[in-house]
Amino acid sequence: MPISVNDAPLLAAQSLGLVRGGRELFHDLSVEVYGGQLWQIEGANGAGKTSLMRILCGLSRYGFEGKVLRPVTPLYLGHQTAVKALLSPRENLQWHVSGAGLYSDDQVDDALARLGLRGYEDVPSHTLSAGQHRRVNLARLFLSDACLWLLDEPFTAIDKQGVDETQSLLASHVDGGGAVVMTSHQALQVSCNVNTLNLVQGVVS
Amino acid sequence: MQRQHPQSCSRGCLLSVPHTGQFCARVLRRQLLLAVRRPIEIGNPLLFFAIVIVLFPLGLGPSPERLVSFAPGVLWITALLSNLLTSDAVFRSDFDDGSLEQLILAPQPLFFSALAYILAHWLTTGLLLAAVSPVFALMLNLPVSALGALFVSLLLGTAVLSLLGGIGAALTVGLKRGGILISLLILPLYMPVLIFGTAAVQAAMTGAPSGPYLAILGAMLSLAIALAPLAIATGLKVSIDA
Amino acid sequence: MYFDSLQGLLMMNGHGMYVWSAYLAAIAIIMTLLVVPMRRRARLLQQLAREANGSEDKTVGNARVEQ
Amino acid sequence: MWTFFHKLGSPPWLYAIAGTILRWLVPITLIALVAGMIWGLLFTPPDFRQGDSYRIIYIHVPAAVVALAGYYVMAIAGAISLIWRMKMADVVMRAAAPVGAALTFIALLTGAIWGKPTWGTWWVWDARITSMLILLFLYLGVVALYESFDNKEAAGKACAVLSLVGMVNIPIVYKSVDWWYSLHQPASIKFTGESTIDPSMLYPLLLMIAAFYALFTCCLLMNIRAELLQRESRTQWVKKIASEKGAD
Repeated sequence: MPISVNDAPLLAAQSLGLVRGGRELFHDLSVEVYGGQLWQIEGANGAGKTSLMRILCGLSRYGFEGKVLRPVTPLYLGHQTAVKALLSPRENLQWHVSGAGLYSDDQVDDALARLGLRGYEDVPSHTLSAGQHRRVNLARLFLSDACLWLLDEPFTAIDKQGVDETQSLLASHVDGGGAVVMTSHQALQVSCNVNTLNLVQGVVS
Repeated sequence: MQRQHPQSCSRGCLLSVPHTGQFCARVLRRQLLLAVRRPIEIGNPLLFFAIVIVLFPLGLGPSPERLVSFAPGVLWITALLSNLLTSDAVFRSDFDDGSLEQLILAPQPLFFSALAYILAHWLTTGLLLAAVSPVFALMLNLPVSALGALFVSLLLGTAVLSLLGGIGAALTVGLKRGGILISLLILPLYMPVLIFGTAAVQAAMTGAPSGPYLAILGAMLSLAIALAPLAIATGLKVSIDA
Repeated sequence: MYFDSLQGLLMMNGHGMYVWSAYLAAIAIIMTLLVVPMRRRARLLQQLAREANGSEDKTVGNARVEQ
Repeated sequence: MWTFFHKLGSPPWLYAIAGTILRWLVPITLIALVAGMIWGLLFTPPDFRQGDSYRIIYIHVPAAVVALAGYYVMAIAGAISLIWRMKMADVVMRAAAPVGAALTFIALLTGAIWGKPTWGTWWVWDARITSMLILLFLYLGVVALYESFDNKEAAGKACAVLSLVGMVNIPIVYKSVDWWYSLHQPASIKFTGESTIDPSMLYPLLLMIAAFYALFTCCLLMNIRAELLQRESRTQWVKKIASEKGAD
């Protein structure tokens, strides 16, 4: 499906600059994310990947130069899993505070099953491991119909099968016209082409 | 069953975004369920209220006449302190596991989400406090005629206290040791509520009409409902950004 | 002048101790209010000046690395 | 006017303009303070009821008035830094807090000392003194909140929110404390009710109030300059000023 370039960008960052503790992490960094693109932000630890993600999604509102235009509400997966220990995975997903739509039970079952959590839908989450919590958080990707996904190292503590399942989902989301901006230390095996944004030189390739 | 993927996103996204009222009801239900699933956290403020009430006769002496002259102030100050103790935890657990970030990024306005959080906090603390207070009022020898005024004044007052405590909670949620700080920030704002709350009970004790004082408490409540969520929303965005 | 002598001024028929203690306390606080930021600014400037001079002779050696 | 407002946002310009204002404002403030005190202490008749102890009014009332005004200055600076995201307004708020707290403390101290000869007790729960005490707690709350944040940028924003909430609450606190005082206290001599103050006592009071406003401005501008140097210590214009200062 040809990517319609004339659409407005789903996310536009104009000349972003951030100084952290006297060190300049990046400056004059501009990027425009259109539907059908997958962006990977690369950089060593401490290069400011997470700070950039927080600026792009709107959590950081002060302390940086430049502007971010966000016409659509992104789906943001951060380092923390946002899974309440007292609620079951199903309740966590159906009553999620990110304001997403109402998911039916079988949608939730299907999403959790694809991440290897079949049978754990209704147990209290405090009985699940940290890795399983991350997978419950990742299940939001399978349920959400948001166009723009901002993922901050989604694959940490996820096993091989989960990573492959998610990578194929990312590819189909991008082919379907959605956009993904993510940071990850692992190389991505995705069928669509990957635009990379390397923070060390602040260069867009 | 391969879920049907949205073919093209350009025609607008998040098609099934629940409107604000639906979302706030869902947040309220979630918060109440979280509170009910750990009932001891509902019990704590009530136990604190009971224990501190018992301290006063030990300190002031058991004679009923002395106690009755202090009863309104004692009841109200204890309710105020127990409300203050619980207001620190309103956003703390959501901040720790990352739900607060998701709430701030939700398309629905944060003003009403914060209001839903505070309503849930009030239902699990203020309302129960008001319901339980007549028992302790009788222990302090408060005349039965003043129990009604006490209940209504606590009902309105604890709602205002929850809203103001929410502001303190939002500003200190990012700090590791925010507990003590919250009392320094918010107690000066609690004082007008304390003044008119005790005045209502004292008036009822002496047989005077407590209506005007309850009206002022109601006015404070409406002002707090209108303005406090603004400060709470801004405070949360600032604390998340720190 | 409402006091006939220095002694009268100090005593202020009985209230002198309170009036003078209040004035002296207020003057002390006002002085600290004025002096503290002055000294803080002076200390900062001195420190920055030392840094400026200090870094100047240091960079002569590795000026190339700096650019 | 708008360019002025915009220029106010640039640190070096604010630093320079504060310097020039201070150069002539500090001497005027000192002269006014000294003149006011001498005038109030020596050249005004004693009060027929309270005798000479009323002379403390020339410190107590100005400090109270300017302390309250200082809170509003802080809150408005906070609002500007929140709404228009001006970093300089954040600096102004940060500079105003300690000065306001100190002035409130002066008002409380002199009020307590004044209470001793007139009422025989060191602390009197008068309406205005109690409201002044609550104002001091509001100030200390802002200072405490600022100190407990590591990231100073967020600290400024949080303090702006708190000072705005405080500003909305000050009239409510003052009215409810006045009402509370009148409920429990039969209308004995109103501590702060000397409205019928004859001119010979009024003029030094007005001079002292003006002197205290000037004092507040001086301390504010000095704190702003110090805060600017600290925050912008890595910028070029600060290095230039430092090297100039180092040279002479």
